[in-house]
Amino acid sequence: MSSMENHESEPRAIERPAWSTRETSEGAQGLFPRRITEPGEIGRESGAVLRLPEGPVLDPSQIDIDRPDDETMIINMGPQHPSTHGVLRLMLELDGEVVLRTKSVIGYLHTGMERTGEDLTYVQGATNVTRMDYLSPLHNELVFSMATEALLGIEVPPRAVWIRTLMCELNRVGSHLMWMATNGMDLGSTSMMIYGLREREMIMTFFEKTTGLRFNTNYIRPGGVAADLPDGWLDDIEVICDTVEARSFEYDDLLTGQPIFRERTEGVGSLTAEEALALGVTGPLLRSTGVPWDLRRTMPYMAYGELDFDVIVGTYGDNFDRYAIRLAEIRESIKMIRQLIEKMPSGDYRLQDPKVTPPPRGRIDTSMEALIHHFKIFTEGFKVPEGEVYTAIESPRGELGCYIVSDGSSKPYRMHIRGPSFVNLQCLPLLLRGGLLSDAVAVISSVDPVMGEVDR
Amino acid sequence: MSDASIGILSGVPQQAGIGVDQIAFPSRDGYQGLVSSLRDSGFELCADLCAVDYLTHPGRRLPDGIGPERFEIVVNLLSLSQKRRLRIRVQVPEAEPVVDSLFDVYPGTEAMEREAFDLFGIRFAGHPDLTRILMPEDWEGHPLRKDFGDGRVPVQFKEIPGPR
Amino acid sequence: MGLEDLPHNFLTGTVEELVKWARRSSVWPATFGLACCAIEMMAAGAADYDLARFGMEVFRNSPRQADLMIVAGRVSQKMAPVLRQVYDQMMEPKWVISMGVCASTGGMFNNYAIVQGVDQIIPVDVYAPGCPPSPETLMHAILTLHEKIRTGEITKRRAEGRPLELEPAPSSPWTPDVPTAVRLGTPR
Amino acid sequence: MDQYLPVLGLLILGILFAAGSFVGSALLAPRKKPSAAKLSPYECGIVPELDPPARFPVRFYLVAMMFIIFDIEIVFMYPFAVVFRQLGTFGLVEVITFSVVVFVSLIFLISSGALTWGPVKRLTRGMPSRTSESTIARITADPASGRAA
Repeated sequence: MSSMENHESEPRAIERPAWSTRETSEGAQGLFPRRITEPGEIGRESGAVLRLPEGPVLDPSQIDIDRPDDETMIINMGPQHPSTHGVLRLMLELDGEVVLRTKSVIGYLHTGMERTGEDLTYVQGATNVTRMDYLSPLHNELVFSMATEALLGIEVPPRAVWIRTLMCELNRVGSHLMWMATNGMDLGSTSMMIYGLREREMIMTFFEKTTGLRFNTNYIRPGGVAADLPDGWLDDIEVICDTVEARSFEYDDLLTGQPIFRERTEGVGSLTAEEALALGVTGPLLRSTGVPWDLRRTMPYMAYGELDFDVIVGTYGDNFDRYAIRLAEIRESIKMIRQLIEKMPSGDYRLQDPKVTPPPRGRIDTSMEALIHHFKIFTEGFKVPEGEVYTAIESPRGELGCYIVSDGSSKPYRMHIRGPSFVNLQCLPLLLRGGLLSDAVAVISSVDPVMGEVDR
Repeated sequence: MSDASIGILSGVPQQAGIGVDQIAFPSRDGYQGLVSSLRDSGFELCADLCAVDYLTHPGRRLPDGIGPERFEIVVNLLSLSQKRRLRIRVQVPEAEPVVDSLFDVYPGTEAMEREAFDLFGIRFAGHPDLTRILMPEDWEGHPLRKDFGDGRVPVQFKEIPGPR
Repeated sequence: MGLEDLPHNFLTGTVEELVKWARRSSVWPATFGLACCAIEMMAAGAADYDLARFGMEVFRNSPRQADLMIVAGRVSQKMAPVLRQVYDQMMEPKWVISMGVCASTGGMFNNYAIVQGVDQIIPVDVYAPGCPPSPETLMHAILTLHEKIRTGEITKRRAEGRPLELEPAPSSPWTPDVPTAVRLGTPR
Repeated sequence: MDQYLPVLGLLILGILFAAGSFVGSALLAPRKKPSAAKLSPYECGIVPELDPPARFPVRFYLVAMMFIIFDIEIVFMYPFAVVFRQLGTFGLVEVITFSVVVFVSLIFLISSGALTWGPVKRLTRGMPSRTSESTIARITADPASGRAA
């Protein structure tokens, strides 16, 4: 571990950026109100980001900031912390309780998934990708399968398209319920945690019934869906929709009725539209600033073209807006699920092309050709023509993109996943600046980062 | 395709990608200029920036006039007003893997460029804080390069797949 | 003389049983939620699969007040020193459940970034299989640990080695002491 | 003499309790010497290279001072509460003047901004009260064009 002494001895490959001595418009990190700072400075955000080596926790006096009163202290809101939603570490520069600058240190859950993705065939790829964003795993599988199908140039049968949309919307409701739970817990209402997880259990049992696992299911595969919907799925989903919709109004009264909740969310962590666009923020964070950008509406994929739903847009871009957006999106998703149930087409749930879809187990014993297909697909995998493609869908956290380069073999040559949380985390220093430490807790939970997707 | 971006892209070799994608191949020094002019012409959001190592797959489809190099920086721009995507692929030679940083054009690419530096070793000139982001500070080597051994612990019942 | 030097005899027999029973029925877990298994651990702690029935009502976040560390998720190379530090800072007696295959053996990620099994860093008492282990599996692991506490020694008479200094490539991984016979099956 | 018997009893009890806890922990605590990691401060898992900052901003000490004010006030209230019937109005006036004097220092502390910890950036002042429905706008897909704005 790089202790303090050998930090200086090993030649610093990169010279220290001279941000500390450069005169920013905010003077020597003085606390001027935000409206004096010109947009350029905000865009650059060197004012709010603490650019330090993340190794040791430094003493402020050692990083030669010319602050008149060296009362600021740099503390760690480290990887093992109850309210950092996983293993995110924040190096916070505090003046008493007020957060001045932040550096979000990530990588504590780096699993090398993009490297593992290069060693797995396209058939196995979804199992690796589904473990990235573990709150909405079906979205990862969907974006990987859509990218593979785009490379193969194949069309998925209509029933598979509608089943995929149905499962993804259910997954979105589950992910937003988990967010409501942890956001409530962070702001002190443990009962919200229990309610949120109780509703989510109903969706988990439906996933277990359909796919066999509660999540990380590998249910959406290139070429369609792993299995058809179980019988009796119709009234399961109706029960879920009615219960969750009725209870979402209960959560609304539980939370917005509380002065503590309103005090800690209204006006806290506010973001403006041009800052969000400059930082590449997408999803509920971008919509909370008033930009009506939802990939399901503007670039419809799967069955979203035929569904009637509203895009929810906020006004102030603060925590309360993001809470209201996610709550309303739960209701929108339920509205969509109800439409999906009525118009669910019949037919086969998987592409009948033997090169891509393995034959059903029963037929292997009888026909030799089925056995050969089965053997080839599961050992070596199907070959994907050479080329590269970038597909993007709207996951509960923002634009989830998958960039695959294929060299004609049966394993992706390069598989990169654009994680929405990875980019959304960059607006943390901007949102935390000038707020209290307890506001930092509320803002981290309202940005809703999932560390599996951030660190990949 | 708004006429502004057609004019900008006219000088740059292009290629049609799969589906509706459109790909541009600027040279390394014209890269930052092109991206900033594209941003002014309507591409408000830079969705993604990643690097690709083409060590063991040199023969890839490139428009004529573009020499294939080992590394490639892939930038995905997104235009909210025109609902359009554009992909920019820049060739980066192995001898001198340095590219201009997009931080001044899109501050959102800071973390993505740090990840490209961390996993591939491609340096970005003008980046405010080019340090490792995912790997530990004192890690040697860049893991996603094709010649970096994949650190696989030999499993008893499986032959050891050598580095590809 | 500490508790562990208590001689095994007629007089102190029931005291040991009492101490072990007390410890077994109020084991407070320190959340070490890393990845997908953390979500299953939360689901196990919530209303449907309530962990409070086993005396684990509250998830202590600081290691100073926790007895049990549930390593829930894959441990990356950058996280290993943090894991070791938090384990060292936990109060004696302490136990470890390695939840999920990624924590137990590195799981499907056999690559440069993941520590292939958390028992290379800290001694583990119970391994919970599954990816992610469903809340029932986690509860079975917890009950197995309760059995181990109830039937095991009063304090783990551990090999008196100094805490493992984590060099980059641990030449001889810390060989955990062989756990005393753990009776599986339906705990009483 | 018998007046001071309860004081003596209290003293003995105090000493017994203090000594008892030390002996108990010496008896039952594990004898293993705590490792360096256990003695170091808990930094959310990060191995701290430097000891934590010694200098803390003044605000923290002001809060400590406020506690001391109330603490002393309570300490003097206890004996008064025991005998306040015998003291009659004289005792009452005495205690009121005492607490007013102590209260003045509290007023000074609050006026000098000891409790204003609020963040620099607060938008709530002058923000209209809103509900979770009023703060969001819904953009429906206008059926005419089939594609919303």
